[in-house]
Order: sequence, then C-alpha cells, then structure tokens
Amino acid sequence: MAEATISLNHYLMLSGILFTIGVFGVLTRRNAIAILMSVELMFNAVNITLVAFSDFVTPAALTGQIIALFTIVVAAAEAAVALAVVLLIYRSFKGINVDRINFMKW
Amino acid sequence: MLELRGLIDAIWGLISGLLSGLGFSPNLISLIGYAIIAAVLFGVVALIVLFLVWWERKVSAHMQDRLGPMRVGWHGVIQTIADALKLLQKEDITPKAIDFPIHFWAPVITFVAAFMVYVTVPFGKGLIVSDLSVGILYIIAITTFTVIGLLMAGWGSNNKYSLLGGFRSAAQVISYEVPLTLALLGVIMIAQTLSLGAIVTQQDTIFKWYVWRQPLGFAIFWIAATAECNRTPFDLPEADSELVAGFVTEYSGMKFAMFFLAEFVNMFTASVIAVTLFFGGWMSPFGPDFGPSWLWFLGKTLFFVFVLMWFRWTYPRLRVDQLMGFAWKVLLPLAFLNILLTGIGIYIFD
Amino acid sequence: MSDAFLTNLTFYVLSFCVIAGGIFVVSSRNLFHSAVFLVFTLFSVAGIFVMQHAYFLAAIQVLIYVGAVAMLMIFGVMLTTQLTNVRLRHVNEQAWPAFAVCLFFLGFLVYGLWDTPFKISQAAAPAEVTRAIGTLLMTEYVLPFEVVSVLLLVALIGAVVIAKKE
Amino acid sequence: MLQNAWIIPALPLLAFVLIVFFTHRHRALSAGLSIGAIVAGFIFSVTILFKVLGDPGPHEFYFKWLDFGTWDLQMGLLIDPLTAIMLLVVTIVSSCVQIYSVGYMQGDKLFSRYFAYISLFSFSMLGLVLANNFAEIFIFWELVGLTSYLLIGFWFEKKSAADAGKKAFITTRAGDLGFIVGILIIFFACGTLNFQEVFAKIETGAFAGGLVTAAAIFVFAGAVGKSAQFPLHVWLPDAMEGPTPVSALIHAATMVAAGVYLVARTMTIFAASETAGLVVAIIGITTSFMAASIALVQNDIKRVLAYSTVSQLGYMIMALGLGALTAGTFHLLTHAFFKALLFLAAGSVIHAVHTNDIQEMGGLGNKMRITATTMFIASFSIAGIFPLSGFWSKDEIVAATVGHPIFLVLTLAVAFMTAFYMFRLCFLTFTGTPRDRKKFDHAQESPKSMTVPLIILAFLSVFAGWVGIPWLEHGYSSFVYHHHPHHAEPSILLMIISLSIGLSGIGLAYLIYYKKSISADAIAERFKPLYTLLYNKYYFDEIYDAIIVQPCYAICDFWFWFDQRIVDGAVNGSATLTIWWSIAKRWFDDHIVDGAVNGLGYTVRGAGGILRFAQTGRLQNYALVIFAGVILIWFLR
Repeated sequence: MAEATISLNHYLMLSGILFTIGVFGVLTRRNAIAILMSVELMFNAVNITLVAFSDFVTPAALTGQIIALFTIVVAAAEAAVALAVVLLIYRSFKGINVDRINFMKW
Repeated sequence: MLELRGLIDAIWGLISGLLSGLGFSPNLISLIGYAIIAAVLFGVVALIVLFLVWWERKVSAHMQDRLGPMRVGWHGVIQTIADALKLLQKEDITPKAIDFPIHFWAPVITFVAAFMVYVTVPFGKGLIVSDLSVGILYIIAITTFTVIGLLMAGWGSNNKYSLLGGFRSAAQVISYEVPLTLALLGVIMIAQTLSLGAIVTQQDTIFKWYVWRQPLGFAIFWIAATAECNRTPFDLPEADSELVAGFVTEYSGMKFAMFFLAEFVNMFTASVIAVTLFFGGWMSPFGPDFGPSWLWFLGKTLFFVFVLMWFRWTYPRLRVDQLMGFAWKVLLPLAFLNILLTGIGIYIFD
Repeated sequence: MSDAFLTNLTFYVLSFCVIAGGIFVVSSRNLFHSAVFLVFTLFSVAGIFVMQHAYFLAAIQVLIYVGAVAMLMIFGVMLTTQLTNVRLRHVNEQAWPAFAVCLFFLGFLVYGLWDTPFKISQAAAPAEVTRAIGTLLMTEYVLPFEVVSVLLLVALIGAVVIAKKE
Repeated sequence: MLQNAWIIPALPLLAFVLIVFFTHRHRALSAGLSIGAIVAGFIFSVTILFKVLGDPGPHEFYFKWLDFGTWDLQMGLLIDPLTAIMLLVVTIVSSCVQIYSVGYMQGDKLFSRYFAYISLFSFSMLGLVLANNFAEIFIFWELVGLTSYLLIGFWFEKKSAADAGKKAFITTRAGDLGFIVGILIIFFACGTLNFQEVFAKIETGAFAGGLVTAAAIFVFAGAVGKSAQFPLHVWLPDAMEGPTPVSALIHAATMVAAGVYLVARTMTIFAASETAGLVVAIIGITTSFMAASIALVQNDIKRVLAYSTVSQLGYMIMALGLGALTAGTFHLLTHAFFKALLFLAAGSVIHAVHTNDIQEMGGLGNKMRITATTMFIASFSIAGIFPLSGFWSKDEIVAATVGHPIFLVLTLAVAFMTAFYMFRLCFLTFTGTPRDRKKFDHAQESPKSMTVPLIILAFLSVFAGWVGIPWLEHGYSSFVYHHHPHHAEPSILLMIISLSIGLSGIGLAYLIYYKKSISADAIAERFKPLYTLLYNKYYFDEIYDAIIVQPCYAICDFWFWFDQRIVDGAVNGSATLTIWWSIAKRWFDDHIVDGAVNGLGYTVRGAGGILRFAQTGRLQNYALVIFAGVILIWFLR
C-alpha cells in the first residue's frame, strides 16, 4: 500500500466531518442541551485540527497542543455557564426547547 | 531473587518462538501478546478481587467477634468462587420499564473502566504493561468513567431509588475527585514526573517515601480515595437503609456481580495509588533488591485495603450535606494549602 | 500486514467511532442516549489525540470532557427532562435546508482538503511533551494561562449565580 | 544579611497593614503585633550593628524603581555606621515608647488605630534612615510628616489638637518646599540622586561652587522644617497636643532628629561649602539660644520639654554646621534616650495628675518614686553632669566650638539655661508642697508597662554616652565620622568649665525653686519686659499670623469679591445672550429640522413594518442564515 500512512489531510477531513455534524446539530436540534452537545462536537473538531497541525507542521513548538488545551478549558467554562443558563431557562419556561423561546421576534 | 520478570520473559520467548514457527507475522504475534497480557492482567486482578471479597467478609466477621464463612474450603477461602458461580447461574432479571441499552452497558463500562487502570500500574520490578508518560493523569482520567457507569445505571433503571443513588454517587465522586487530584499534585510537583514507574524508582528507601514529604497530601488523598470508592463512611450512594441499594437496586445476576467486583477493584486501585505514590510502590523499604519486589507491592497494597475495611467496620455513615460540605469546604482548601506549602518547600529546598 | 496497516486500521476504526458517535449525538431522540454517545465520541477523539502523539492532551480530554463536561451534560439532561413518554419532534422545521447547507459545506471542505499539500515538518517533537507543555505554559503562554484561569473563576462564580434559586 | 535589612522597616509596615485590615477590633493583638514587629526590628538592628562594626562599608543595595532610560530612580539601602546607629536608636526608643503606650493609651477608644499609626511611623522612620538616595529619603521624609500629622491630631475631636496637626504639617511643608528645590538642584547638577554618586561628584569637583551652596541651603531648609529650627520652630511646641508617648517618640527622639540625620547624611555637601556650613551653624545656635530662653519661663511641662528639644536640636545642627559630624550625631544618640525618657516620665506625671501645668504639681517625688528618679537621672544627663551620657556628648559639642568664640560663649550660655530650666521643672514637679491638693491625692505611680520603659531608658541615659568617652581607643568617634576619624583631644579644662556651668545652673534652680531663698516672682517682676517676651515665645506665632496668615486672608477676600462680581457677571451676561440665541434656534429646530427628521422617521418605520418579519426570534434561523452566508461569501470569493 503506497499511500498507506495517514496524512494531515486525513485528520483535517475527519475534523471537517465532525465539525459539520456539530453544525448540523446546532442548526436543527430543538433541545438546548442537545445544542450544547453539538457545540462540544464542534470544539472537538477544532481541537483535532489544532493537534493535527501541531503534530505535522510544528512538532517542536507544540503551539497547537497548547491552544487545544486552552480550548478545552474554555469549553469547560462554557459548558458550566451554558448549563446554568439552561437550568434558568428550564425554570422560567418549564421547558428547554429553544424554538419556544422566541419572544424576541417582531 | 524471585523476580517474576525473568519468568515472564522466558515464557513469552517460548510462546513467540512457537507462534513465529507457525508462520505468524510479527504484528500478529504482538497483537496476540497484547491479548495475552490483557487476559493475564484480568486474571490476576480478578483473583485478587476474589480474595478481597473473602477477606472483607472474614475481617468484618472477626471485628464483630464472629467467624464469617467457614464451610467452603479452609476457613471458607473458596466461598467467593461459589458465590460467583451462583451469581452466574442466577436469572438475569431485566425490568420492563428500563432503558435497555443504558441499563445493559452501565455495569460493563464500570467494570471495564475499573480494570483499564491496571495498564500502567507497576506491580513489581519490570512488571508494568506500559509505563505511560502521563501515568497518574491516565489513572485519574479513566476512573472518571466509573461515574458515567453509575449515572447510566441510575438513569437506565428508571427507578427513583436508583436515580437518587446515581445522583448522589456522581455528585460525591466528582466532588472528591477534585481534592484527590490536587492532593496527588504535591507528589507530582516533587517527583517532576507523571510516570508511575519513575515515581516508584525515586523512592528506593523508606526515607525517600513521599509520605514523609507529603503527609497532608496523603491524608487528603486517602480520605478522598475512600469517598471515591464509595466506602464507609462515604457509602451514601448505596446506603441500604435509605435508598434500598442505590443504583444497583434493579440489577441482579452477573450484572450485579460486575458492579460488586468493580467496587472491589476500585478499592484495590485506591490502595495501589497510595502505595505507589506515597509508600515506595514495589521498592522494599530497606533499599533496592531486598526481597521480591512484587511481594512488597502486594503486601503494602493489601495493608491499605485492610485499612479501608477497617474504616468500613469502624465508622458510621455521614449525612449527604456533611459529605459535600466536607469535600468543598475542608478538603479542597487543605489541598490548595498543601500545594502552596509544597511549592514553598520546593522553592526553599531545591 | 505491516506497521502502517495497524496505524491505518486504528485511524479508520477511531474515525468511524468519532463520526458514528457524532451522528448519533445529533440524531438520537433520547437525550440521555445522546449524552452517552457524546462520551463515546469524546473518548474516541482522545484516541485520535493519542495517534497524534498528544498523550497529555488525550488524558486531559478524557479528564475534562468525559469527566466534567459530559457529566454536566448528563446532569443537565437529568435535571431538565420531564419523564414523559410523549414523542416529540426532536429537530426543528429547518432540518432539511440545514442539511443541504451542511452537505454543501462538507462537499466544499472535502474538495478543498482532498489534495492540498501542507508544509510537513520533519522536526522531532520534544522528548518529554508533558514537561515541555508545562514549561511553555509557565513561560511563553503565561499570560493566556492566567487569563484562562481568571475566565474559569468568572465562569464558576457566574454559573453559581445564574443557577442559584432566587 | 545586610541586604535583608529591608525587613526592619517592612515588619512595622506589615504590622500596620495587619492592624488596619484584620486586628483593629482586637486591642491586645494590635498592640502585640506592633510591639512584636519593632522588637524584632531592634534585634535585627543589633545584628546589623555588629556586622557594620566588623566592616563599616558603606554597603549599598538597590534596585531600579523607575527606569527612564538615561537615568533612573532607585529604591535601596545604604548601610554605614551612621545608619546602623540610627537604626538602633529608632528601634530602641520606638520599642520603649510602644511598650509604654500600652499603659498610657489603655482605655482610649482608638487604641488599635494608635498602634497602627505608630507602626506606620516606625516603618517610615526606618525607611528614611535606610534610604540610599534623595528621592527615596524624600518619600519617607513626607511619610514621617504624614504620620506626625496623624498622631499630633490623634485626638482630633479636640480643636487645638486638630489645629496643631495642621500647623505642624503646613509649617514643615514650607521647609520641604526648600528640600525639594534642593533635590532638583542636585539632580540638575549631578544627573543622579544616589547619595554615593552625588558625593563622588563633589569629591571630584564636578559639582562645586555656588550651586553646592544653594543645594546645601535648600536641603537644609527641609531640615529646618523637620527639626523645628528657627524660623520654622513654631510647630513643635504646639505638637505637644498629641499623646505624650508620641511626643517622646516623634517630637523628641526620632522624627525631629531626621533633620539632623539629613544634614549628617549629606555632610559632604555641607562640607563642600563654607557659606552653607556657616548658615547651618548660625541657625543652629540661634535656635538653641532662643528656645532655651523661652523654656526658662514656660509652665506647661510638655512645652518646656518641647523647647528643650528645639534647643538641643539646635545644638546638633550647630555642631554639624561647624563640621563636627561625630559630635552632632553623638548628641543625637544620647539626646534620643534622655529626651524620650524625659517625655515618658512627664507623660507618667500627666497620667497621674491629669494636668500639664507644673504650677499645679509639686511634691510628687514621694508618690512616684520611679518616675521621679528616672526624671532626675535624665535631667542630670541633659544638664551634662559627669559621668552621664549627656556630659560626654555635650562636651564633644563644646569642644567643636573651640576656635569660634561667639559660638563657644552662646553654647555655654545655653548649657547653663538648660540645666536651670530642667531643674526648675524637676523641683516644681517633684519637690516642695503640693500646690493642688486634690490632684496630688489622686496621683499614684504608673503601671509596670510604663515604668519598665522608663527604667530601660534611664539605664541608657546613664550609659549610652560611655561609648563616646574621648579616652576610648575605639569609641564612637572612630566609628561615625566624616572623611577621617575625628579624635578631639580630651580637654580636661573644657570639661571642668562645662561641668561647672551645668552645676551652677542646677544650683540656681535649687536656690530659687527648692530652698526658695530667691523669689522667682521677684525676678520676673524685675525683668518684666524680658519675662513677657519670653513667656510669649518672642511673639513668633503672632508675627507669623500678622505677616503670613492675615495677608493670605486678605488676598482670599479680594479674590472672593473678584469671583462674585467680575467672573460671575461675565458668566451671567453670556448666559443671557445664550438664552436669546436659543429661542431663535428653537423655532428653526421645531419647524425645519424636525420636519426633515420626522419625514425620515416615517419612511424608516414603513420599511421596518415590512422587514421586521425577518426577525423570527429563533436563534437557529439566524445561525443558519449566518452559516449559509459565510459559506456563500467563501464560495464567491
């Protein structure tokens, strides 16, 4: 098998597919927590990209890994705050379907 | 002196020679090797756990001035095996209202996660499957799967006692994981490595045991580890008297056995971490190569398992509000203090 | 049978796990199942990290995502789901347009990535990656590190304040 | 070791912070913190003294505080024998005073605040002593001024105390203006503020001539203000409104000595200019003589001591002006101890009888034995009686004036007056019959926490001067000196003269106030104009009021009038004009501008009514559009 080894493009493709799945989830799911999960998928897709570039392009500098580390931390903070918001929405609207929360319309 | 590494190498040499003689490719042989290692590891840990179950029963019995199992084998040594066989044979009752896949996979995940830890545990000189460079972190990370298993069990059973038990257990395990990790950080700061193998070799005499330099860290770790294992006085998730049996209410037969075994594996794991990080692991206290290393490891670990059992039969259970308050208001600040003191110590002495 | 074959096999298996897990996360009707698949996906991503020699990051991924973020999600699911067996639509009415747009986006992405050459460096990674990351965090990236720590504190307090009952 | 000397001032600062933020509700803890910090500082100072005895240095440690490229401001330590001695003096006196304060301030509702201030003062004073450059010394200089202000006005609900605080602050500020001008001159001339570098420039002659004289005199102006020298001495007697321990610490032993210390520290500058030296000496002796004469007739026990302080500071300044650094700083050392003791003993008396007026005291010696004994020891010391501390240091100063006949005569006159007024004070307070029976009956000896510091200081008042006995081979003079050790030949004749002058002063006081064989009133009657002049302190306060304060008020009145009439008139006039102009503009606004704006508004509202339906209120709609838009833009790029 000539092109046997996994190249950077493979990882980027994987990342792209995962990102697209995440985007689809964000755009279509009605449940707020499902949307948050989809956002986490997008974060992970980005992390794969970062680490892939770090591994293939700048293996000595580790920049990608460190940024990915920061992404993980920020994602954790985001998840905490977002879930707090979701809980608040749940208490105020007796439900967390985002298409019910549409009173900011015309 | 009786080091097992040589024996293992010899046996593996025999097997690999045989396999390559049969025309297997090196890759396949190494795959088969991994499989054998996994099987042996599983067997060893399972054996230890069987022993622990029996031991716990004996210890508790003697603490209460009873005899415990006496009939099956010498002093009831093979009682556990008999019990396990009984559980295997029992009907696996699956309630109708459960969320089947979740209910089914919960014990499996718990059980597998409990065993995955042993990949990077140094059992003796050279007896380590893979000395990961991020060893401690790996163990901490893998143990979090236990929580997933518990929550799945609690949710999947579709039963209020199970759900409450799952909730309590998850909250407890997550809360105590924070001080536990921070307590281990002290050792990591001093050792300058995350690899368990390296940490063990740094403690080659009794005087270099990290417990002397990290007494507070060890105390925090040990309390948190007791809570992590859901052992008394922190056994609220299964508090029989309040929640029937918590998240295992709806489980029976082999699935129940998996939870049960996983609990004992976790107990053993906690002792292993304590011994490895704070008490020199397989290193003998009197300098290197004093007696077989795996025996030292086993002896130290079993001592700590015994301490856990001792706790269980000595202390009453905490209330749920005391439990969380203790983790966040006492252990966590103490763990931070420990890190601060360690930092100052390193700054001053190194 | 070669070493490369094993690597490829691992990659494709892991990729399959990631993608299948992801699809289940966004398509499962049962939120709890979504959450469990999220855990599965995130764990597989940790495997991808291991393949990319980012062992520390893999451990952190498991610790933070599986141990904390996914756990939060599960808690969120448990705290907000009313236990009714009414089957509701789990996607909104723009599902098909969104699907089209996403498909287009994916196609575009695949087209773009198929043959693009990158500057692959052959430089060796630091011997002790974990130590190198630690050193970098305390030297070159100390400012982002501090900022992130402040952010975490703010998020912690913010989450408590927001979620607290009046 | 020596580079860690910064800990000495840091400890009181820490105590200050802790008291202010944490322990201010807890009296014992506050006092303990404060005393603990300064006693620790004292122990550290002793070790530093021994280090410096081994290697006099000067040792300098500093870091760049503000780096301006070509030059920088430093923060640092300069440790030489003078610093070591000053550290010791400050920490000893401060320790004694703080221990004393525990008893003296007991029952005051601002007890903790008092200790916080005292700690802040100790920090500032120690920092001042350790400073290695003009900028740093000026910062601490102002800090001690601030704490002095806070402590004088400590009982701020009393108007006189608040006023005295302000007076002290403003008067010293006049001197500080000179000081900062001096610093600027030095910086202009040398391009640096570091003491060592400035001195080096002077030694090499790079900084010389009139500029040095100007710099020296301006710097000296700061010392004049802080050390209460003529003509800025008026604040110190009023500063006695503060608690007595504060008077002992700040206005007798340490802060007022800061001026002397400043001159001693920058001795090289003064030595470089004869004119400046002469000015310093003249101001010193003038102050000394004037203050001593005022002290002769005052009746307030603390004011007598205050004028005595001014007078003794004048002594030191004069000695420094005459180039006798050893004599000046040696007197600073001994004076710190016996003057702190005098104040603390006076405080003990005031504590007992609740009055400051010596005419209402008398006969207290039997009731307050420790206080009386220590006060007499201090008085003998200040009068220069052999072999107490004061004798040796005063003798050094007298020896320094040999060769300047006018100075010599005036110095001896001051010595006579000093002995006289000190013993007038002691006899009126402790001997004879009680003149106010009620207060006498009420009086009793002060508690242990007050008497123990008195005993410690009495011990020092007797023995501290022995380090400077002129026959000593390696005494004080071979430790603290300018350029080269100054070994004044011990002159027995001079010693006998100064001793006999001191004794005759005591004798006169004994005759008038103990034996009553000469009537004090008769003398006062005889020299009525002189007595009135002295009693009213040469009318300094009144003169300053007439030539500075009243003109200030007059100027203020004028500008108030100007503001009311001229400025306000202009403002009002322009306002009226503006109103007319506004009315005109309003019409324009209502009809022309609003018309245009409303027309636009109607158009926008119409368009919005149609377009608003794009706002579905659903986040995911927006997100889809955004995402699709981004892809589109990327695609069309």
